Amino acid sequence: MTAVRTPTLAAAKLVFQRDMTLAWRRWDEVAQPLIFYVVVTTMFPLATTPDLSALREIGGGVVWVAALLASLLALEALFRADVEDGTTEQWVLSGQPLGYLLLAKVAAHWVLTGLPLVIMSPIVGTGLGLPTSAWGVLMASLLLGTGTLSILGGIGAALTVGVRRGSVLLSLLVLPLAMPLLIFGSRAVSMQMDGDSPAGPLQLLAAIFFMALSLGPIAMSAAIRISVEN
Amino acid sequence: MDLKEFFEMGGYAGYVWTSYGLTALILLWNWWAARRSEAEAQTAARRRNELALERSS
Amino acid sequence: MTFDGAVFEARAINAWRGDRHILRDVSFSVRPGEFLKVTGPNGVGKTTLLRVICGLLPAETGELWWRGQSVRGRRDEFNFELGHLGHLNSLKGDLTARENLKFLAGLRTTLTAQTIDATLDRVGILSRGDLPARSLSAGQKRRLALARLLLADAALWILDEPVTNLDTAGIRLVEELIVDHVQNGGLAIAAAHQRLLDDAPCLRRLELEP
Amino acid sequence: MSWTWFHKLASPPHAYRILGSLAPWFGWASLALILLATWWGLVKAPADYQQGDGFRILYVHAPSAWMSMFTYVVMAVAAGVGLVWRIKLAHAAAAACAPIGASFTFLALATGSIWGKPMWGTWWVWDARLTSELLLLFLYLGYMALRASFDDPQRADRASAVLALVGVINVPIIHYSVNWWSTLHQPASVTKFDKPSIDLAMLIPLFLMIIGFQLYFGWAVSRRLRGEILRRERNANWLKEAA
Repeated sequence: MTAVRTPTLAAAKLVFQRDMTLAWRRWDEVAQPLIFYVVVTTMFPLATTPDLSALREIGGGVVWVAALLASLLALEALFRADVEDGTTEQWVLSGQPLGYLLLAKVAAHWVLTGLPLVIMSPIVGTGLGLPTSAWGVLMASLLLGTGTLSILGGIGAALTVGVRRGSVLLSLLVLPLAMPLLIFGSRAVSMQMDGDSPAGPLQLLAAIFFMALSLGPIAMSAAIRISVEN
Repeated sequence: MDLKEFFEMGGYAGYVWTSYGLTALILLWNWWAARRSEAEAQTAARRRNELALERSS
Repeated sequence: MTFDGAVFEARAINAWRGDRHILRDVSFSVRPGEFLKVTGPNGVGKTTLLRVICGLLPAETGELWWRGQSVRGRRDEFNFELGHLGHLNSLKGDLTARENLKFLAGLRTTLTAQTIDATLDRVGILSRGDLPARSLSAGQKRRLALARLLLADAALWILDEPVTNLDTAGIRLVEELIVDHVQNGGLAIAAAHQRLLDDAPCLRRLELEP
Repeated sequence: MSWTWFHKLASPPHAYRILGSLAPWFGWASLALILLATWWGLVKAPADYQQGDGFRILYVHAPSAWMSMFTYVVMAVAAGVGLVWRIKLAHAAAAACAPIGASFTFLALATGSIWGKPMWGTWWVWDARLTSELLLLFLYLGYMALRASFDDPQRADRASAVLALVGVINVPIIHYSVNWWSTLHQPASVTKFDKPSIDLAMLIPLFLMIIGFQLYFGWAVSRRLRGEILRRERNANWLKEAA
């Protein structure tokens, strides 16, 4: 038997495929963050006012906060099962650059949880009085924002995978780091609604996303290596 | 400048003295906490040394 | 794959677990065709040693050498030649046996359906190939993990208690696999407290003492 | 190039001893400077023409705000050095920085809020600097919480180092985003005063205080670092003398 070493890209694709296959068999778990997202946004009209023109003022911010919390909630268990059953150990030992494998996993996770949030957001936004003209910006900003958050959360999840009470800790670690996303994202939406060009904050979101994309895998692989030690 | 005027801080006494008092408090807390942390580490190290001695004998 | 000059060496490894100095200046070398059995009572550091070799646990001091070069800085290259079977089987219960191999062993080497089937056959669970790993017995899961090890096509095997959960036939299988591997010029290091290849000519022992 | 001096310096017993003899110098110097700056700031410096004596809070607020950022950067650099070159002493330094930095951040927040009351008429204003400080406090708290959640100090060191590095890359982004955000939203309550126009007589005590705080930081880090070194040292014989 002569073995051909798997190219890194193919290996990353396998990780992605595997998570998709697993999610397909556990679709109920995948749906939970989305339901959470809708439920949280429902709370705001109930807590404040049903007046759509008043809700409009905070609509973009509410959608953004709810999306951040929902994807963070989903990130908590990102690496847990794989670390517990020893899969991550084998990834570390695969001879492949660990960062890319982890990025593939995060990408799969984003497709399963982040993307549905983005797609759902116009519907949720409508309930909060966001006009159709703001849909595009809302979705674009969430697309970039949830992507970045998945990477940031991936780092946090990798750090907290082996510790007690990891879920609260994860929020404490990741939410402060995610504040710029929230600021730029929700401002982009309200600027669009005010008739200003949202290009500035969107570009900043994109810049942050690409920075996270390039540096995130390094941090994630360092964190996972620490987590598999015991 | 007389002392009373000084303590009144031009009507801002409450704010100014609270700030400085708080600063003193934080600096003192740091002082105390740093000493305590060092002392704790020393005690722990001594205990570990004793244990190691017991084990080797 | 050529195993010429594939000597593995550990030089003066020192490792700690919490406050305990577990490995004290452990040195040894393994050559192609040799099977090193690490023995010693529980808690003596067998697993620690194997994890240090895999780089899953940092050593305080000491160095690992592979093919005449220090492993430091060339981890990924070394890892590619290293096959690891730990306490955990690294299986996903929701995936079938075939999928488990495809998604995990496939990360290292490009697999075809035939190689997967041949390997499943070799470890005696071909008929279970399309069952979810969840529904396999403990021994069958261990066999599936062995299949993953075989597919890795590594020069150096690191086996931590490889015969756990295996019946007599399973133990014989592990012995055969190890002998095959070292006879083809491979190297194997295993921690075991059961009998394992105790009379084989390729066997060398490393006794860890508390 | 010879690195022996460095390794010698970074070796735990050496560092432990050197820090022990450095600490009192830092301590007394900082005490003297802080007292001098306090006197200068409270008595000698003239009152601000708009804010009167209220501006004197600046002398504790600004240095603590400065120290909160400075300490975070020092912590992240130490963590990075520890992670890359596997130097325990650097990890120990990062561990020593965190509580000190957090306390300075808290102080900056508290004094800023107290200062805000006469300035803006409310205890809290979402202005850029206070908001940044608040987020920095969250970063410190997260760092310390992560560190505390590991039993093994080595793992705690490296995990928190990763976080500190991610954090320090984020700090400028947070800072920038918060500034940008606050220019878009005018604070609800209008500032009662302009920024204090600082003249030199007002500046001197500020510099004295900053240097005093830096020295104080040096003292506190030395003290804590000694403890952290002892915690990380496992068997060495020198512990007998040290303890």
